Amino acid sequence: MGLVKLTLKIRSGVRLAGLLMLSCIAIADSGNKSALDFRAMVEQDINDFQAFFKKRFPQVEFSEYKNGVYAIDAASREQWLEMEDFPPYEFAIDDGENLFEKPFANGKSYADCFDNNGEGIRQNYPYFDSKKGEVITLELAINNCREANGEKPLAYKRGALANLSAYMASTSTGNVLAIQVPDEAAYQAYSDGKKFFYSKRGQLNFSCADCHMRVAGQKLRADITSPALGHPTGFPVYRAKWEEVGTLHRRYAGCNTNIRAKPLPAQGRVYRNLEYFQSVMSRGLEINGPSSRK
Amino acid sequence: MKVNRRSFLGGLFKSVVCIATATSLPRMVYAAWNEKAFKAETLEGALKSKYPGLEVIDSTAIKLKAPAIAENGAVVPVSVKTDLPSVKTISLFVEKNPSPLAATFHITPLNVADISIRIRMGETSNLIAVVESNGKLHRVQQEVKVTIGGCGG
Amino acid sequence: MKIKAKVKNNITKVKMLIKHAMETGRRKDQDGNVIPGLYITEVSASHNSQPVFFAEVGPAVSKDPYIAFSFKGGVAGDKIVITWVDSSGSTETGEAVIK
Amino acid sequence: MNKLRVFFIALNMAFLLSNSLYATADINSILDDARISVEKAAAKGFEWTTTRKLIKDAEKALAAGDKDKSLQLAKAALNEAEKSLVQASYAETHWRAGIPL
Repeated sequence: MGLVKLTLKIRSGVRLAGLLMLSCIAIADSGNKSALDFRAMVEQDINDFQAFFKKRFPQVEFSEYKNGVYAIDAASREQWLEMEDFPPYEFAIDDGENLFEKPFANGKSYADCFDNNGEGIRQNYPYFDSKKGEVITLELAINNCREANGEKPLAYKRGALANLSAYMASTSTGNVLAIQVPDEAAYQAYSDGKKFFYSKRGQLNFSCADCHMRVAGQKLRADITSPALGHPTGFPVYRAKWEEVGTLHRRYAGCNTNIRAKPLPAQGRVYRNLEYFQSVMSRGLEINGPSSRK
Repeated sequence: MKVNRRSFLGGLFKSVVCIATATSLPRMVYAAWNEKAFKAETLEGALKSKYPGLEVIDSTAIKLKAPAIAENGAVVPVSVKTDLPSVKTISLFVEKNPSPLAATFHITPLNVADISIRIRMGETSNLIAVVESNGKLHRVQQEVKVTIGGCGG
Repeated sequence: MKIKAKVKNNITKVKMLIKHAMETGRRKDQDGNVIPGLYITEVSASHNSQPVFFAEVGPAVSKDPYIAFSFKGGVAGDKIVITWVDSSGSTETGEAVIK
Repeated sequence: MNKLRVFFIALNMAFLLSNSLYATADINSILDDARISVEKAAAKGFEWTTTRKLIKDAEKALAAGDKDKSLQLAKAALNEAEKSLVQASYAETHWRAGIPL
């Protein structure tokens, strides 16, 4: 309780608090983290991250960031609304629902693996599993469920798994992301994701932040880049380019390929940590997946 | 601008689907698929095959709604609406597609001349809507830019 | 096939989404072989057994086609029946109730 | 005079021959370095999508006897592989510089 109080105090503090934060970062870097430090630093990261976008796009409502580039680009928003009026991913939701309800060979089902029978829980993912010491995404949890019940895991980028994820997201529409960083091991995973997000890579030498923070909203090649705030809320997505539904990690791989960096494995530790960081940054936004993208 | 999808979907009717054979379908009174027009490789050829002998005039009485820059050429939302009298058909052509004719809608007195469809455009091109009304072809056109080589936002 | 039909001011707006690959016959598979064309050619709809819509379409229509049209005279509770035929002769019929 | 000319031609040919022999070994050693570096970059998660293709193209050119082209491609591959390693170590120490806050 005292911790929360202190955190709040720092959040509402003025410049001095900011200076304190800086010294906290310095301490953290020297490997001297305390429980207080990492919680306060995550809070500060979220505030800074969200403030960045508020400053960049002062006219955009915070809640709009769940809509990706359509939050900031009126011309493409109109076409997107036409798509969302009767979106092609409705077939994926139906397929996902059928898959979800079909029992495994052992008689159990997906519902047995999840809280609230798997309904309305998308916003709780990804979370840090302190026992396993790793980030668990919804897609990983689906496959863990399958394997625990003697079923083969599904491929992570498209098809049945993407459709299951789409169905589970569809029952969570409007639920708000509030991903926690519960302990120091979680903070390590979060920090790894953060480091990935800000590291330049690929032949083009771009970081996630270069395209989706620095030049977010500007034309990069033929497209306007989306703001990083809210990236995970709408996934999985039906992309016109894919002509089908795909997962967030498929999109990560595509993004990496665009900057000529060799993609890392879907649901590997690196992309899961990245998803964790991005989801923590998007705290307070509503889940609205699946959704359609260009 | 806010759409609550859950409530929207809640109002959606579950459609019952069954597979029938072509022969058991009630025969429609309309003309069959105009193969020649759909396979024509030029705008002019498609127009002539579709509407032989009809005069084409530019019109301001047709509302063609399409994006100036398509998000993706694979899915371009297009709507056509008109108050012209006695509309018989509405056709959509994409000048630079390999086969320009995209669709023809047959309008009966029961219909409202207001249709929407999502089409493919291979490259930046003129999009042409033609409305057949009172024995004449009324035309409106608009350029739709299709960009390639983006990273998709 | 998914159908949504809604009546307002005596005009019924019908929207449909059809699951279909709409292969143009111009795409190639991974081995470079042309994937044969297979696309919907005709879509028709009836209301109380009365035809209210007919469209001829070609391969320029997007995958999983979306089409919307409107007609006069529908009443909430009435049935709308939609049928499509593709270039191979396959067909599907779906129905929905006007809301 | 004639003898001198023959001597020079012979010397020249010998030089050319040894140069091309040296080039093959050189290309292979550059390619080996490139392969090692690209594996290192991959292990750090910083491999570029373009580097292995350059190595492959260099191998192909070498097999086809086009040593100039092969040497060029091998150098380009090594350059890329080394740059991606520099990128990886720069990210390790300087990633915070990429925070636009």
